[in-house]
Amino acid sequence: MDIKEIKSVIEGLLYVAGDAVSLKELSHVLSIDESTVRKIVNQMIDIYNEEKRGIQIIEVNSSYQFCTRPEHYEYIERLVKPQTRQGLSQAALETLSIVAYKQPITKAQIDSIRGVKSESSISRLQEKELIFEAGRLDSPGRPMIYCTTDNFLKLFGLKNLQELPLLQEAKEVEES
Amino acid sequence: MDIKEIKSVIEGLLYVAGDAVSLKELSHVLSIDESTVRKIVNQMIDIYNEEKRGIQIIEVNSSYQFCTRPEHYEYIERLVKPQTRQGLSQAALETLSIVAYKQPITKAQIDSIRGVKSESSISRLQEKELIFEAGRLDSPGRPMIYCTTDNFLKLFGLKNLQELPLLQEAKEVEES
Amino acid sequence: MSIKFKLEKFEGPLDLLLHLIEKAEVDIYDIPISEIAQQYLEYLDYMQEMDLEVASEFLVMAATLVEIKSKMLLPKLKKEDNSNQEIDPREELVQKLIEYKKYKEFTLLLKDKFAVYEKVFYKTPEPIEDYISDFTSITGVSADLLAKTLNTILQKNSTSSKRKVREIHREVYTVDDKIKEITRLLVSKSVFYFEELFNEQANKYEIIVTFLAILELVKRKHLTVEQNMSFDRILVKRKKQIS
Repeated sequence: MDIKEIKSVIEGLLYVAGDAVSLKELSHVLSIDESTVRKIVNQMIDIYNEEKRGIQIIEVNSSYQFCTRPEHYEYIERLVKPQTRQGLSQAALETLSIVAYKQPITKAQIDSIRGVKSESSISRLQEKELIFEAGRLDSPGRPMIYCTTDNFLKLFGLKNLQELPLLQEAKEVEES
Repeated sequence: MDIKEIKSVIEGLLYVAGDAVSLKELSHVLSIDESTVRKIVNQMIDIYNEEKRGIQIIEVNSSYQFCTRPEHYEYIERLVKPQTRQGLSQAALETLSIVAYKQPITKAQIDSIRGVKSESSISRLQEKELIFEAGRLDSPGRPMIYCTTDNFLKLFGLKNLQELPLLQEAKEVEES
Repeated sequence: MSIKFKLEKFEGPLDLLLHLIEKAEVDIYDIPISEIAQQYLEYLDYMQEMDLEVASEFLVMAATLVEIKSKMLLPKLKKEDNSNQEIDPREELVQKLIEYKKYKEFTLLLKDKFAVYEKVFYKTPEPIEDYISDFTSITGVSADLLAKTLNTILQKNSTSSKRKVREIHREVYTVDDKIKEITRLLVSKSVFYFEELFNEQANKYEIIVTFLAILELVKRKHLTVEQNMSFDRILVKRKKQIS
């Protein structure tokens, strides 16, 4: 298979899957090593962006997925039934950002940072599959610990946790 | 919107829909007249084919839909776990061929042509959305009549019913 | 000094305190505690006036603020390690505020990202099982196979089927046949021109029968016809889903 053919197959695979397809799966299906597949997909991502194609490829934790472009929002919304896209409340967003930056973290630690009980925010975020119970801490009471999901990365346009935006001061520290 | 942008939006729309999108819907969403949209989509069909893209656009009864290329079948099959192959049974195939050519047709008529009861085949074909109940015949007992669906056309690669291959007897009649 | 509060929802006592500190434009490391405590209590009163339920965390913070305020009035305590450094009663609160402020800013950054990616759509994944089974069912199945299958059946059951086949023979046009034909067309097409119903070689008899069939279907309210002017093309439209 030449590279053009490989790209074509990958396009078909991503379309059928709809969901994210891991680099591992792609490599297995194509019988091509992961680093080559990664290179090819990265090329595809660039081409799709350069050509301003109607679909783009996003990467989430070494998985790839098609999605539409934000700038086509109004047209697509006209076609699909108005989605009940309930945004996140301020409380839920606060809780989420604490989990994102401090994971793994217990409920008590979240409560302490926010200064309020975060129980309802936590269950809301779990419902929305943005955080999950990643196990229990090996300490008195064996409290549950929480981490963010791949779905969180996807909805916030992050490839991985290293891509979390840094605060100005944190950036300055890194640069110095 | 320039034509490149329109193509890009159409690509996004077809991707999100997954299903067939009618020319009418596209025209409505884009606020562009149907004949222009048709021209643009036809251009897109050609480009996708020329570039041997991994997805192609097929037209079924003035609706458009993305699908993968048959030549990529083995890869796509490898991506999804091996499924129990459920093709069409001989009985179902027989029933389908009768409905395809003789529609609209009642169950009694199908039974009479096949010489056996076709009830289970009919419900299997309905399940698979290859035929549907198109109404009732205005005759004693008001029997249900069956016709093939757009899905049938799609699966058999036909644009419309006129594209069905001619039957032996029909050919003879035409030739005579 | 009193502050006019607008009805604003604070996510907790820390959120409210930050708001008050920012509003007063004072240094977070040197909070004028009695002033801020005063405003904080005013806000709680205001909440009660508005009949809002005051969460217990707000009350605990109020007590903490009052405690800090009173400690500030007492002689300063030295730190336990005898380093001569004085313990600032505000220190713990300040640390909490700074930590909280950091995550509040993170929240804003995430919110911006979310606003973009919220406008992105994903295809619902294909019901893969259906997809694959349908997919496999067309391998080895083609339109030609349909024709072959039907031919075989017709030959096999020649006695009964031949009669049936003659019944829908096309050489003689009947209104009933035409109605069936049009009904079949209507399933897949909602709008067409009258002349699409027969080919160019159609004889007068067929055209008349077709026209009668159209009239019958109009009567049955299955379709409507439109013509802009005499001798113009006749546009036939499906009236409703045939059911």
